[in-house]
Amino acid sequence: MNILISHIAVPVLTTLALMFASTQKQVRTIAAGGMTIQLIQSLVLLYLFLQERAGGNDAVVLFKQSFAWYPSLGISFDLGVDGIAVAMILLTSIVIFTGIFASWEVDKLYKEFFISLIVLAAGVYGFFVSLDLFVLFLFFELAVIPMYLLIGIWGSGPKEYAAMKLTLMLMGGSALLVVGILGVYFTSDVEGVRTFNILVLGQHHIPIEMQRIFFPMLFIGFGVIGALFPFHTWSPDGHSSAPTAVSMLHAGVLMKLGGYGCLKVAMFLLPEAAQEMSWIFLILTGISVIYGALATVVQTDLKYINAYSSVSHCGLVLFAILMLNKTASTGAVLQMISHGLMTALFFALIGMLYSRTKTRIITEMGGLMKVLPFLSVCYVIGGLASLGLPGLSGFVAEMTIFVGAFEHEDLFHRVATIVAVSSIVVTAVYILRVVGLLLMGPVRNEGYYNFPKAKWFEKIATVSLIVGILVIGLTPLWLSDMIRDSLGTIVDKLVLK
Amino acid sequence: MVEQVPLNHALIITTLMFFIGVYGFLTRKNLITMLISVEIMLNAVNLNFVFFDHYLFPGKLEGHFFSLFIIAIAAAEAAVAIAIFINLYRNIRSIDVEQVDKMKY
Amino acid sequence: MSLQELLLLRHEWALIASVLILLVLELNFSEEKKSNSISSASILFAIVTLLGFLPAETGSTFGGMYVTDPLRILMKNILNISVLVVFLQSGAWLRTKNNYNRITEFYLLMISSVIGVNFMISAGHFLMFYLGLELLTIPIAAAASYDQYKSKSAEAGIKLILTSAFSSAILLFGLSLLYGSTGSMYFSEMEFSTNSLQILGFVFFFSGLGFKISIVPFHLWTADVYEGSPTNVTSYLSVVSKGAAVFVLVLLLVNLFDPLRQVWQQVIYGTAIFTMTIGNLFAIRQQNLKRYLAFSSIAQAGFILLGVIGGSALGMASVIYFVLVYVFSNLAAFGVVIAIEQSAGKINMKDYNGLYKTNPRLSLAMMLALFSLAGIPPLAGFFGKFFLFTAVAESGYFVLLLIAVLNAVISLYYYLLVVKAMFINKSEFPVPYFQSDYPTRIALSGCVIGILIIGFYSPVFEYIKQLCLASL
Amino acid sequence: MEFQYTIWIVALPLLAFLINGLGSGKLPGKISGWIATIAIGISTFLSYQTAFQYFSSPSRDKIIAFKTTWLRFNDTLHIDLGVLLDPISVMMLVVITTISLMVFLYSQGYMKNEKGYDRYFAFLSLFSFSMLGLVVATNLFQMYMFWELVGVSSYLLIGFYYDKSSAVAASKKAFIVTRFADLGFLIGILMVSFYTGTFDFEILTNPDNLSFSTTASFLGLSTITWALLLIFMGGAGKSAMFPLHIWLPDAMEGPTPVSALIHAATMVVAGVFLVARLFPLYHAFAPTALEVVAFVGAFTTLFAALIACTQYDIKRVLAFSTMSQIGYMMLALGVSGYGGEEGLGYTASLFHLFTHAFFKALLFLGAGAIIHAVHSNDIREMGGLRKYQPITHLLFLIACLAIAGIPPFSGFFSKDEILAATFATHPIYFGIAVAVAGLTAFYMFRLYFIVFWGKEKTYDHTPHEAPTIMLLPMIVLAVGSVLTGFIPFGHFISSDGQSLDLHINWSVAITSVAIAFAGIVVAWKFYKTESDSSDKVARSFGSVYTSALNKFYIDEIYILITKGIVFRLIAQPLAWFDRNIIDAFMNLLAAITNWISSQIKEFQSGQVQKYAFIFISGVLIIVLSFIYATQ
Repeated sequence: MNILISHIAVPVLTTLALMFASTQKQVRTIAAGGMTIQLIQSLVLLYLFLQERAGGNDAVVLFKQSFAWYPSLGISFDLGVDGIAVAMILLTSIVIFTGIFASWEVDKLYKEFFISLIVLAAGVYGFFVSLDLFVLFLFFELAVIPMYLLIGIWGSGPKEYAAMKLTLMLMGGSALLVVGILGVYFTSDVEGVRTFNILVLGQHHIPIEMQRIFFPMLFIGFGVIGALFPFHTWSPDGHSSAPTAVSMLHAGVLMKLGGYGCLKVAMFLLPEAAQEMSWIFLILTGISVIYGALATVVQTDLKYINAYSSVSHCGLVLFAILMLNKTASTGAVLQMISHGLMTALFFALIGMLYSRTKTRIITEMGGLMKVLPFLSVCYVIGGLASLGLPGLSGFVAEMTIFVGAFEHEDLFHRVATIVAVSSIVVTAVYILRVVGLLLMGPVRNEGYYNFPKAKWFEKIATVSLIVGILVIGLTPLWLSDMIRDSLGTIVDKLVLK
Repeated sequence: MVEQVPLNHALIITTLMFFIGVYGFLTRKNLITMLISVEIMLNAVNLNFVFFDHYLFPGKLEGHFFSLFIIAIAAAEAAVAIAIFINLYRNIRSIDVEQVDKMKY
Repeated sequence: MSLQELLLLRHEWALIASVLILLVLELNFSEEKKSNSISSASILFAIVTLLGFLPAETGSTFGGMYVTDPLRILMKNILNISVLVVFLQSGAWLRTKNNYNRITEFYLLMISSVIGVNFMISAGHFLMFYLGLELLTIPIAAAASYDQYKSKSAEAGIKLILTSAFSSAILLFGLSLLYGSTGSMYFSEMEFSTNSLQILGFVFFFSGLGFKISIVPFHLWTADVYEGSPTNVTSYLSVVSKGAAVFVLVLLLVNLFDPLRQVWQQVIYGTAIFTMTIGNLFAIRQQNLKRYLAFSSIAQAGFILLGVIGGSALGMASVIYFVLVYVFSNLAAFGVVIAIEQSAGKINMKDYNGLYKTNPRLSLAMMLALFSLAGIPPLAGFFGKFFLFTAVAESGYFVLLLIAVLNAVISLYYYLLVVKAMFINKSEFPVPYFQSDYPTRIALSGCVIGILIIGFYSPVFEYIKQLCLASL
Repeated sequence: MEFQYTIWIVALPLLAFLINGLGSGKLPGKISGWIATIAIGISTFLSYQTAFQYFSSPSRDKIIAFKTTWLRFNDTLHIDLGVLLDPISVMMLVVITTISLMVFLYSQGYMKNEKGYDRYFAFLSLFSFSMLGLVVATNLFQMYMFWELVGVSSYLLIGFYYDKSSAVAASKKAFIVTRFADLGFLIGILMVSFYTGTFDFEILTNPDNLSFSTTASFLGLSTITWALLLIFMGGAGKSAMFPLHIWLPDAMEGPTPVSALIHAATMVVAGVFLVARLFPLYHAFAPTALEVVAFVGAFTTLFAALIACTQYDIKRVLAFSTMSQIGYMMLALGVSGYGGEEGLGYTASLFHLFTHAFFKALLFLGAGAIIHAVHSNDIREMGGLRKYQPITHLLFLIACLAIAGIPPFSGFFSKDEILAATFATHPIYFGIAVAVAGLTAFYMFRLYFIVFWGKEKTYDHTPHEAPTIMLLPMIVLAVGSVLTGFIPFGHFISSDGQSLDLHINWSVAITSVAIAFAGIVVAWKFYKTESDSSDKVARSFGSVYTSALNKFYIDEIYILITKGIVFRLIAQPLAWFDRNIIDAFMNLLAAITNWISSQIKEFQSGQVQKYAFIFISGVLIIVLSFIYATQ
């Protein structure tokens, strides 16, 4: 069986298995088992992919598989992955794997919880492996909808409001996507029966005035879930209300669907418009970067802090994509991955701390380093990664973006880059603020001393994420090369006239 | 031998009738009278069909038949309607249309 | 007139036969056995439905007054299935004391209305069409006021009968004008040459039909009638009569009124926007689930118009496909509402709070139905909506498309409200656990299965599309 | 390539870091200290070996001992990790390893009873690793990477006592200020790489194969000038040049050995090293930038020296003197030319860096020994310590003499070269330098007299001499402070790689020494015995004195900018804006929808006749619209 199909099959089967599970123990075991298999096969996929590439197979996408579905509409279930997709799939597997362990102690409706969680993951996998716009969109919405239940049922705080807001805003985005996709479908000069296949569409041309209409729709449509300013406001509320694993998965993976879609759909299918309009969105994303960072500085709720910093980091992703060159785009993908790991780590840790301190307000905590050394050290590592310490993933991604963005001939773009670069200082400020208030300083109250130490599943979750961060941070070459090679087909269409 | 009335006049009549019926339907408060207004509208239509047959398509009978069917069905409709009116009267002791507004918004 | 020609009317014959058989049976049931007619009716209708699927030859009879072809047969079958589901769901309600003595009447009314539906769909002449329309309407008006002792039911009946009489009068006026301008009522013979008289006639005719589909501004009866009528009748109204009207609309517009394309495209463009928007805006604030579903069905009608507007094969196919999907989704939703109304007598949204705790299966069915109505993958509704959007995009109305998708988002909001009530909200007095009778459960599970698989099983759509291509 | 082994100089401390870091808390006893010390010890040996090997060969070319591509940006730009050997990097290797080794040894005594002993040595090894990696960097970006690592390890070590809020604040301050400077560094790198298409030092430091448009681009300076200025900004941040110096005094919250290693001898001179590394570039393309360097250096050296005279915290005095001395180095670099005698400043600056490392480290270790004895940083609580700590006293005196520039101690030689370098070309700078020489002597001996002579204070327990493990390294450093001056530095390091003999410029030397003696005498008069004469003088200076005592209020200005403007006037309004404008807008949409839906509910009035009316009017409207359209 094609490994890509099995990437969708395993989650589905796991879900089915979960339906027949009864006790919490069984549910956990099945979920963990399934996702472990998933992680392993993602690693296998990576290995196979690198093998193929090493073997000189330089097809645009590998492991292609195609099943006709709605032939009269040119809808077919096309699968295939390039380096970017492989990287994102691996990221997803790691995050969902750790997410399962991070939500090990969910006891309310645990069965439904894991089912929805894994359905969500299935949607994400489908999104990354599909080459057909219709299928891609199908999986996109499939990934978004479970969020509502996950936040609404298992969330905290103003969960119903947050869940509704998040769902509606994301669906508003996907509404634009429908228009954009159909627009591309009907205006592309494909002879005979039309097709939704991205690669085929990519070889055909769309009249520029049509591109001008549909590019913003596609870009904003994906941008909403990529937390593009000013459509990012679902993110703080959503993340702060969501249960740990969901925040992890959502900030870690779902927000990346935005960048991925912008790159591989919007930019790839509508290159001329992308060139024309990049400057508008460049300004918007530039704003997100700085604005998100500055807004983070004054937050006091850990999850809000992380949510706003995510706005800043994901803004950087879109920012880099809009630079329309290989290096920056490589950086963008790297940033997606690195931010995915970091933010997942953060949310996991926040959940673990919250389960002990019962508060997320940093000013009400302090000196956790003394009482929870393990978790605190993990937090510090995450923080250092997020402020771009060499040797951790953040540095690699950001530097690639900055260097790439600065390659741009146009002065405006370079100035914008300098503005974006300055965010690293602000990042340092808010990270150190949190570390200082939360972990360091005197122990806040005596009760802290009888906190339970980190449990085994917590350790699995955090350590596996940190390993990911370190691997990328220490040996980035293979990854960045893999991504670079895959970007060729996209970026070559974007070469500036 | 009286000279024939031109079609336009006939049509004006029917149209007037039709909208008189509409007016009645919109204004009369008694359900029965409303029903009667509908009948007026239908009769306007009948006249239309007949006139068209007579003036434009002499020898064609479609119009005539159509009007016959309309009359028949109108009767059936009236029957059911009356039945329902009675049912309503049982319940609210009134057949004033303005009281038939328990369900709104 | 040979026997073959008569056999063309197979659906209608079967229905008429079932009516007669039912009458005969009813005579033989003793007082305490009245409820047998429930099962017998259901079985009879199941047979009718199956008969519909047997291969049949096509053609026209009554000198072209009656036409039948694979597409029309498909439409009839779709509607038969939905009627069967309605019947299966109505057992519990009919067994209640008030209705016990009049069980058979219900079925008679329903089936005769279905006969009307069939004739209307197969009409080749406006007289046949009109007969079918009235035959469809009048019995339903009676059925709407079936609950003798409920003033609301009577009110619903009155509103339905009066407004439908009014609308059919207007429709007829339009027809008379069309007759005057074309000189025939045979679809095959009518020739159009967009003169103002014909436009006038068309608009009147369209409004009469739009009344059935409950297109804004001809929709106002919908909510009240849906709320007042017995819920089973409501589901029939929302699915069968609406579906039939939609089918006829598509057939007539694409074939008969093709010369007036310019006209009706503009009309539909405007009304579609209003229908979707108004329906959603009203649905947002409904507490009574029947009203809520009424407005949602109005909004859905608006979406259906999107498919009509293109007037292409794809458009027709998407419309028919969507109706098929809509049948399952809506009947599932109504099925749950009926079940709960029968067991707990509650139809308000807040009564559904915490339903998942007590009745998980029902809640899941409801959630799937609503998500399908909202067009969430991987449920059938998603495919239905997407194809409608494809159709409208095909004809290049991207602005209309944009408005439509935004409306889809609004609709998602109120569909989620019910999901929220069932899954998230807490309630100290949730609907207690209950088990509805077998037919209901069969019907519900059937609908749910339909919702789940239709989308993935693409041949359905492909088949419909071929038929549409053939019919052009 | 016979220099392969140099990779181990860098790798060993990393190894130690990993062992101690992962094993933190699990390692038995004090073993972690020894692991770290042995690792650095081997590194030290290796770097001496390297130095001997490198300098014994006549050529002063750059040697790539090791190089691997770490990350590829595009076809031309890529980050390599490698070891680059050239005079200055080898010299730095020697300095860093030596001082590190001494400090590691010292720390074993100093930190004996501290919690987190493992952590301490882990961080310390991390620092040594980063610092070594920094100096052997083969390209700008590798340098930047290790630059950041150095910053972090400094952050971790300053915040070593993380449950002390002052330490936390100080570490935060240090990191953020340097981070801000690094921003400039990074942008500078981006600009340079954009125009040269490379990060490689081999190419960058060879001006012949580069060419820039030196036409003014922005504010009348050429792009390359801006780039180099920004890079210098990074250097200034690390080296605590005015106005980016504010973190250094607070950094003294860290354990004293850390201050000795990081904030006196090695990390803080990274800025000097950076400028020296890119010196050819500066000299060839951006003379203006060099002038800035010189000016900043001159200003800082005077500024810091003035403040140093007024401080009472022993470590802060030393911190400010460090700033002042680094100012010297920058000044020398700034005024230096390229090649031959012109390049005297270059050599002098690095020479001073070299010697300064020894005596300043010694001073700090000495201070550490004192603090260890009296458990206070405030010199007003010290006095007459010479009879309790005779050895420390002696060593401290040597260090003071060295820094004051009294022959034959090392400070004399290096400082003399710097003065000579300024003397010829920049009289004003020369004046400042000489004045500072006097001030230096004054405040050092002020410290010395107050602490070791002065009146005895009441100590809660009698101060004791430091243990051998602490004295040993100090003695070694003292020897260094005495002898390093005699090294023929010019033969090894010069701007153009040609050997250059330094000869003492007597006229300069005599003035400086005289001034120094003057300073010492004044200090002796004021502070040898407790007297209020000093206060009188201080008062006579009035506002100048108080403002110097308050470090010229620079910190307050910073607080105003960060807290007052950035935080309160930008960040908070932004957050508010996000919640109450943007977010509110999204909610507003929902609200509007609901409002409309409540407004139009009257259409559904329940009145059949109204329905019919709307029905018929709808029909008529459509009809009319068509009639209107056809007209």
